[in-house]
Amino acid sequence: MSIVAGCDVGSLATKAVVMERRRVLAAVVVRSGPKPGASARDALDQALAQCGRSAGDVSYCVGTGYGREKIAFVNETLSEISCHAKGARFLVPSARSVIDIGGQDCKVIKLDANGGLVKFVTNDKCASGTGRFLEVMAKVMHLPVDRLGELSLQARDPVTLASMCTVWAQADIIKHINARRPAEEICAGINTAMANRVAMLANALRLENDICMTGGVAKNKGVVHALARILGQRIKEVKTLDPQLVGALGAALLAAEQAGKVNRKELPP
Amino acid sequence: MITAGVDIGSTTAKTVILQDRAILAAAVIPARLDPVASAREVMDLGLQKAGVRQADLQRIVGTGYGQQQIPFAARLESEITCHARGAFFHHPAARTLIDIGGQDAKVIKMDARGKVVQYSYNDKCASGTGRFLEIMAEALGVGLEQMGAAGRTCVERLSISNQCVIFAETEVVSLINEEKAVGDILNALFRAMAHRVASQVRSLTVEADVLLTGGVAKNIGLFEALGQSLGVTLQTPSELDPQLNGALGAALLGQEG
Amino acid sequence: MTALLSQAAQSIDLEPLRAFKAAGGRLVGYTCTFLPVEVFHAAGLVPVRLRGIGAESLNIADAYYGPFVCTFPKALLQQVGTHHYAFLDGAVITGGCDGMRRLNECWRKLGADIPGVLPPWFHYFDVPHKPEGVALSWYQDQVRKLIDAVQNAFGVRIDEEALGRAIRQQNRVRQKLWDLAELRCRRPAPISGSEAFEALIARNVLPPDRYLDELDRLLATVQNRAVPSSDRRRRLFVTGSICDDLALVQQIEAAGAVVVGESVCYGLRNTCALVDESGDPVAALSAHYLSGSVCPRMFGYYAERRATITERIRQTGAQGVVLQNIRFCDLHGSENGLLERDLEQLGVPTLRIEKEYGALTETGRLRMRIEAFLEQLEA
Amino acid sequence: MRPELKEYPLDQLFARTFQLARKAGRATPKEQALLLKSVPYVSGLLEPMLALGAPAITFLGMLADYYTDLIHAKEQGKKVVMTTFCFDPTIFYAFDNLVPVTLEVGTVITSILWKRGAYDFMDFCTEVGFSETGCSSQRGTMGAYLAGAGVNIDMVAVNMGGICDTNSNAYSFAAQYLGKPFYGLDYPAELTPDAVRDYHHQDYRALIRFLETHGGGRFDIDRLRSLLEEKQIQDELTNEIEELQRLVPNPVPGIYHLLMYAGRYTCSGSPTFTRMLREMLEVVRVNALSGAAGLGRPEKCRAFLFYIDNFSFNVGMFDWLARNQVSHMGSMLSRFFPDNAPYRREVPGTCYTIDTRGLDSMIDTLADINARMPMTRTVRGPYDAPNMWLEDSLSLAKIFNAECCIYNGTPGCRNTWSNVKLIMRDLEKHGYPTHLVYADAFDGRVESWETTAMRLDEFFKIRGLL
Repeated sequence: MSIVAGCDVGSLATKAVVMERRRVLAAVVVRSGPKPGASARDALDQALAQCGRSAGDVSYCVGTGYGREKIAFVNETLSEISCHAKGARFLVPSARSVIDIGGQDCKVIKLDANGGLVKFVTNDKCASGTGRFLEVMAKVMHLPVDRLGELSLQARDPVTLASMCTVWAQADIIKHINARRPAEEICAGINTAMANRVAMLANALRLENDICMTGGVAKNKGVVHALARILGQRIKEVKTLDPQLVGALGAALLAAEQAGKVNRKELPP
Repeated sequence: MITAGVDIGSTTAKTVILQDRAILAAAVIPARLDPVASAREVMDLGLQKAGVRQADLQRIVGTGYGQQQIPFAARLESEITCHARGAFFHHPAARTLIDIGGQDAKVIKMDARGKVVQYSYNDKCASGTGRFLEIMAEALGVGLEQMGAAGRTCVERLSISNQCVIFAETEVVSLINEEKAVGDILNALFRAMAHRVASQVRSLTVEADVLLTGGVAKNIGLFEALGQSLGVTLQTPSELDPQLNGALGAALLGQEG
Repeated sequence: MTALLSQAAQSIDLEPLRAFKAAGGRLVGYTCTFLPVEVFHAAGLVPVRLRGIGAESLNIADAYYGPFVCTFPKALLQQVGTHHYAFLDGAVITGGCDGMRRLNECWRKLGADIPGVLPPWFHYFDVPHKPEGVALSWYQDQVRKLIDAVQNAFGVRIDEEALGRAIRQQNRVRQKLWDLAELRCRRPAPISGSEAFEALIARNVLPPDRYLDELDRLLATVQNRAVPSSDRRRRLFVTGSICDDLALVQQIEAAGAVVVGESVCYGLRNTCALVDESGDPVAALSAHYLSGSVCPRMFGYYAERRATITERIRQTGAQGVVLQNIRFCDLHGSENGLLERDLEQLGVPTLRIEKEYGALTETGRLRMRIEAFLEQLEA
Repeated sequence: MRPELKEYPLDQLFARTFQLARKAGRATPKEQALLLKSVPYVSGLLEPMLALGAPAITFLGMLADYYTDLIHAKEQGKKVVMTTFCFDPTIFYAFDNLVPVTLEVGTVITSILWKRGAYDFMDFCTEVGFSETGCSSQRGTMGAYLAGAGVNIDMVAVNMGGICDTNSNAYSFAAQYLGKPFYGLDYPAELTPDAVRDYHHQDYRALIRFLETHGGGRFDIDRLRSLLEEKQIQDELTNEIEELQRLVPNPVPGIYHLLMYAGRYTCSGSPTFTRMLREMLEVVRVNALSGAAGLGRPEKCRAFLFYIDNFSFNVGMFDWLARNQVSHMGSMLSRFFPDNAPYRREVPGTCYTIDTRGLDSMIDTLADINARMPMTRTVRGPYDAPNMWLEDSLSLAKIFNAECCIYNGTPGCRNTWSNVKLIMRDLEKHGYPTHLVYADAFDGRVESWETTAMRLDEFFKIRGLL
């Protein structure tokens, strides 16, 4: 039985999704190594092993992400924007807007009723609306980054970060640490600062409901809640799949579409 | 007289203990989340190395980002004053001092008696600070200690231009994705950082001797790139770990009352 | 494609300029679209529009300019400070925007610190921020002052006849550039955007005679070029802040698009109309150069600029518009915001890009945006 | 911007706040406490203002009237003109149907009074397409007017090109975004040549025609004369205060600068503004007679701010200077160059004269005043040219016996950030220790006040000033 695959080589993590008839067979996240081609190979091999298939079974593969040009085995490459839009619509069919926050990029995508790409914006100005911002802040807090979200939900009086700049905000955090503010309040301040920045991008597009959030940062409940509050709109969470995998999922879905076209062409009339 | 200088920075905590004008002991530890704990820990380590008790210290002078958090400091002095004092002690001919710390880069101009004439901090954007190198080392998976030697020369001349640390990191990731050699990427990073610092020094006009201190002074790749960008031969303390300069200055100020 | 046009677009150091200089000719650098270059042509000088291309760092410029300033004047100052413009016999600074007008002070101070980087003649050309009323007569006075200053500095005479000749020659250039623009409107376009952009940039830096020859050659080649019957490439239009960055157009085209027109400094901007060849040449030049439809530095004339740009987009049949600006260029940054709103209302998709100047741009991030925009246009 | 913010009209909140503050100024302490409770948005800064006594209370009342007029403009059939701080508003008051609103003043008030500062409005500007790196002093309230959370403006009239692109650009954006007519007075790079003077005069007349055309109102010559006569009195009072400022110690409280220039930007020619100046002069005279410093403590040092003096969030800069016993010797914002100013001798031939003999002379006067507004005069040409930034700073620092200079501004200011490093070098050469603040005077997110204050501490200590 032929299967399709999507592979998303990001700056920090490489993701692979293997699908069969619009059903996810396997999904894998590995840390991006120094060679994006090798990371992609590794991710896909692991995913194939997970579902007991071999590379020969893959009829079509789409690559995306920063390192997409270096993936040797893909049939086609597409931008992260298209892949995230596709993946998000699959998981949340009512989605008209996608906010994807990856390691070094923040993308806000607007879709039409059929899921067609209408417009998108990305962070050109400032890196503070990206996953890296959270990572750097978590490091200053001596916390693993995935703790920022849950901790911040317990905050009563979040701190305000004076600076938006990823680097200068660290000095702010240290100031709050020195002032002995509880960790959860600082975490909440970090998440709110991040959400404010993302909201500015999102508002520029005048987002329509439903909003779906993807990318690693979508796992941070603190950011998601803050963002919903600032936007005054509900954010639909991706529940059935790790939100980090949405780009790879979209790539696999686009691969399936392409495979379908190719197959139809090959069939005799 | 025995005095101590304690410098609580954003990434490390340092102490120097002096007896009169001789260094009894020095210590460096990574900064803890709680600066009070950092201060206590580095002080204890210093005392242990020097073989003296805190009660033997006649004066403790604090400096650095976390100076307010040193509970036992009798006096606080700005980093600028401490660095200038430290530099004058081990390199009296220095007229320009560049100190690159974790969060900022300082340029200090001094007269023949070691008095601060003028000083400046780096322009907004941290691409000329120690934190920049730390983030890049992490992105490249190279240890901070090894990166200097690894990027000392380049085979292919790459360029990294973004002044935002995070965007610069994206450039590094792009270069990694293009499968460029780590040494060449490092070399490009050093040049980029050296250019930032050099323009800061130029704003105050350069006067020899130019001394470089701070943890990054130990990074040979950067050290050479900065010297080249400025067109001068840089000096760095030979007897002293260059990141101890601030703590040394603080201890000396303690000696002077 | 002609090798010279291509070279001129990508380098500061050019053979025709060297040859001109070696033969005793004199070169004057300038910085802005609002300067009537015919004045220099009439004086037998070659005006060279200054560029910052090739600046790899700003380690000199950053010591003069503060942070929060656009990297274009900085890159330019860096090239000056590294002796790339040592061949200039003079320079004219124009108050195009705050960042550019401060090049006046920054360059002079740099000249005091680094010997040999300040040309012997250094002139400030004051351009009003509106095209009408008292501003127009002020501008005419400035042109007359410029003529006097050039005459005094270089010991030349600029009379009406010489000005008339220069105007006629530049009108020929304008006419040919419009011919080129028309070729690009064809579907499919017989010339790539990169190739056309080279010709546009080269206009700003080559001696006019040489340039006309090259342009003729290019036009002849393109007119006779065989084109495929169909072209799936998306047609894009580029506008926004100063751009002499060929790499940007190349990158857009590498992603599978064709750039069919642009409204940027160094591009077609000020060639919208021909200069009146009858009557007082100073008045004619002033009426032409002091225009509200060229640059957002002319505050309050957005409607005129929008009209010009939308008309050109319509002519070129562009399917999408790239609105680019250099970081800290608020004039174009804001104008791009208005254009984004207004063009999308007209059904023209736009992509806004903010970047550093030229080589200082990080291209990986840019590529993803351009590719995604093309995918958006496909959908 | 948070959706709920669009529901509260900003200028109505200002009007209500200042009306209450005026009442609080006249109330007993108990009543005052009660009243302050009913202005929940203010961050407790009204209290220190009230503590300043009569002039500050008059100031609050003046702003109450200013914003009350603004919110009632439409129902009274008047037109609202959006304008900038460096534009003298007298001409609007000379019309029978124009009400001005000055964005920068609103931004300062918003960032001082509101708990969240002016961030939401700033960010809203970015959301609708205005450049994020544009000057925060306009963005701070422009967002409210763009979002419809402020009075509907009818036209825009500003001092523009030649002085500050980012400022002109903001107003031109607002006019375009809202679809309103725009007029900008243009300024050549020089100040004193006859041709330039002529340019100012002609351009100003075209402005009046613009206001007539788009406002449809009548320009009243008698009203203009009385406004200018009042202005003359205001200039004299200001000059007396500034003359006294030369004393050591300086008897003028630093915060007075803020009240004086904010008054001038909004209420030039109004009798209330005159009253405030009289009340100030009284306090200053008492201080001078008793040899007391306006600081309220002994004076240790005198600083001249060669750009802006306010600081977002709070009145941190004024506060810091006072606490550290440093006299505030003025900023670029507080100098207007009338021909009887104490510093006129240092800047000969560059001041304006109020001439009320006829209509033409009055219009010329207005044009001359406008051409000398803060920034309009000082940063229009090369900083080292005659009568420009360096000369002005040196002459003011000298006449007021300043011992050091401080640059405090906003990253949006391309004009000053493009040559501040150069002017610093020159000021140092002239013997003035000079400090560069990297903060944004209107946006606390650029550098925290704590960091700014720490750097100030360091500067005054290391350079041996304190």
